[in-house]
Amino acid sequence: MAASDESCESRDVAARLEAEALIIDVDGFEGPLDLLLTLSRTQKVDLLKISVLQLAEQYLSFIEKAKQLRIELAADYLVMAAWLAFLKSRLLLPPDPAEDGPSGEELAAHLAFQLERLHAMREAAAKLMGRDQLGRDIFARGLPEDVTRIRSVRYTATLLDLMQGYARLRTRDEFRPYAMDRDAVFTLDQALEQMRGLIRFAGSWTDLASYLPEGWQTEPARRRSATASTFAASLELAKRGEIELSQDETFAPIRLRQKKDPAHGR
Amino acid sequence: MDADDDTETVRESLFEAPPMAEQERMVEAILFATAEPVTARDLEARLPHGCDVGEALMHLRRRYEGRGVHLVRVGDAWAMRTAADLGFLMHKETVETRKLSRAAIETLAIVAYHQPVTRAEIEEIRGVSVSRGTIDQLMEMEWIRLGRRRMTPGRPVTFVVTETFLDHFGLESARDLPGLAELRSAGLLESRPPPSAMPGLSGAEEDEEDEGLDSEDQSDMFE
Amino acid sequence: MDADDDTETVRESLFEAPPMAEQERMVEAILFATAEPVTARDLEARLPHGCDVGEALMHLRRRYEGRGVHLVRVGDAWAMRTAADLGFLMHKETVETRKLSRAAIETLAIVAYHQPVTRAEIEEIRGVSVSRGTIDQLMEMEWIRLGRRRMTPGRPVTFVVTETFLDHFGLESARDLPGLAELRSAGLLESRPPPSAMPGLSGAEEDEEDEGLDSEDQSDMFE
Repeated sequence: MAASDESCESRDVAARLEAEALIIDVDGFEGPLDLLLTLSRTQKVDLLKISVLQLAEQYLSFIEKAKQLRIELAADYLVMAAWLAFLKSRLLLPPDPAEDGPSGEELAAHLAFQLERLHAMREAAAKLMGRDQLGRDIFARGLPEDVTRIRSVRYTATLLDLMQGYARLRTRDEFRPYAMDRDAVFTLDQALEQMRGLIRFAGSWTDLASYLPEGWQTEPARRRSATASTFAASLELAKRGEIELSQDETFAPIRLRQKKDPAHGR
Repeated sequence: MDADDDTETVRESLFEAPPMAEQERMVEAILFATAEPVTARDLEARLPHGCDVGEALMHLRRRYEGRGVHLVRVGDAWAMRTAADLGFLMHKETVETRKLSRAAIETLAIVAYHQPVTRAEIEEIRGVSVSRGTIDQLMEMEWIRLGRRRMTPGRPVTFVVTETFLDHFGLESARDLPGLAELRSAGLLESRPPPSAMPGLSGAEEDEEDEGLDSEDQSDMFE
Repeated sequence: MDADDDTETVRESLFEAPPMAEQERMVEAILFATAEPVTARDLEARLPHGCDVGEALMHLRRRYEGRGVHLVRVGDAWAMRTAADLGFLMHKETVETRKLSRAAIETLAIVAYHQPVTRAEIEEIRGVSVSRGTIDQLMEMEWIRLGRRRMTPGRPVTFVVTETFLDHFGLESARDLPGLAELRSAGLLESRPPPSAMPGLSGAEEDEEDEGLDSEDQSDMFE
């Protein structure tokens, strides 16, 4: 009993040392899955047989340690920690029959699968890069022929050219005024016209929004355009001294009323 | 050679395919002249009518067995390449290639082994978001390209490896990737959906995950 | 004679030159891969010690006699060249490739993204008139072709992209072209229009190929 306690403790110590070593190059990890994979290697067993519970504990102690050392961890490491804590509780507590969802074992199995798959992909990548490569171990013809130079031109373009060409057009469109769809544009002139007709009835403060013309109040594109030009028109009318504008605070409704004694009588 | 023979030869060359030995020479010349792999279809189009490109290629391949230069297959195309064991002689020819980042190498391997694969799937396998630069770099090197869109909600684009990739790594086809069969039989190439209540990790591909490094890029791409 | 033979053997083993067949392979690979003709002295410097370059070259030259490729002497250097009588096969390699003009690329892009599209629509999107030559060039390259006539007044012809186009760009279908949001996330669309900063707009940015031109161009601006 004592002996096993001792070995348990020494394993803990070893694990803590490992964790500290890991913390030193926390920047070297590519996310929580990578860190978990490294931790699982220290268990030195088949990835399929790793104890996910033990792994979760190692990860949590790693995070704990990092917190103590005031090392800032990216949020996804903390999300993973929270999830592993949840997993741990599912694995340790007897299943609650009232609770839905996958069992702790299912979750653990999937995590083991993900780790094994990532590990396999790492190995596959290494094997791939270990192959004889063109331009390094294998070589193509160094002197392509130019026997008969027939002057025919073949035009070519890459997908990148195509996408950039299209992107260029589309970006320009976003700022191209003359491409506007007239149907959805309420012009400044129209707005002035509309407001002139209405302000003489605006003896008291009324919301600018109520000046939006019929049919321009709901559809978003039309409403946006009408709001913009009505607002611009109201500024123009205020400048001419025909109306007064007021707004209680930022983003509050803009209200307007006819100026009682217009400077320039019309 | 008398006049009759001459006429015979002319007629043959007009109406019949050249002898196989000649076809082999032609294929040899074309493949030697180019640095890029040439498809069997292109070869066919360039040889006189009636040539059997497949057979000529087989003859040629056998002829170069064990030589300093080999005939290799790259997808649907063919190319002459130096024998790998002589690479040590070629230091002068070696081109310094940009060193790929670990992320790029892993992403490349995932595309190769899981193709066609979406960006979300790559991210799920690596457990981190794939930076914009990584995909761009691999596309620019022409090692990966866009594949068919996935017929799932959002119709995400997929990535597949290219012939240039096969050529670079001396693969006849993507089926010849090292260890492919083992990985498949171990079920490691399956896209296994995570159990439903799996947040964080599996959620890395979902847009709700705001904590991801590049979550903005992701959502742009997949929303 | 016996003594002579012994000396010969000792010398050979000292220099450890590879067997002649191996030397020939090496010369073959070097001449194949090097961009310029190689002098015998260069070859000697690149081969292992004790190689007999002259003899290896003679063997190689004999091996390629009557083949589609020859070993030829160029000044005091050596190179592999395709046989002169097969020059007629080489014309494809000498085709000059030139980048498509910007006008052509933009026109092509519009056809690809908006097909079927009329010439007037292309002009509306590009904001300039499309020259006859640009359309002709793309038709000649077999990258675009005539589609169905539009059922609108005047029944204008439309343009669509071809199989050849998809082949060239490695696309399975025109629907596999990345959408606007994807272009943007790939950094290809640098300037982000202000409205996109507002929430709930991402759907509107998705480039739906089959959506009408007119309504679509505006939506970014006002939605």
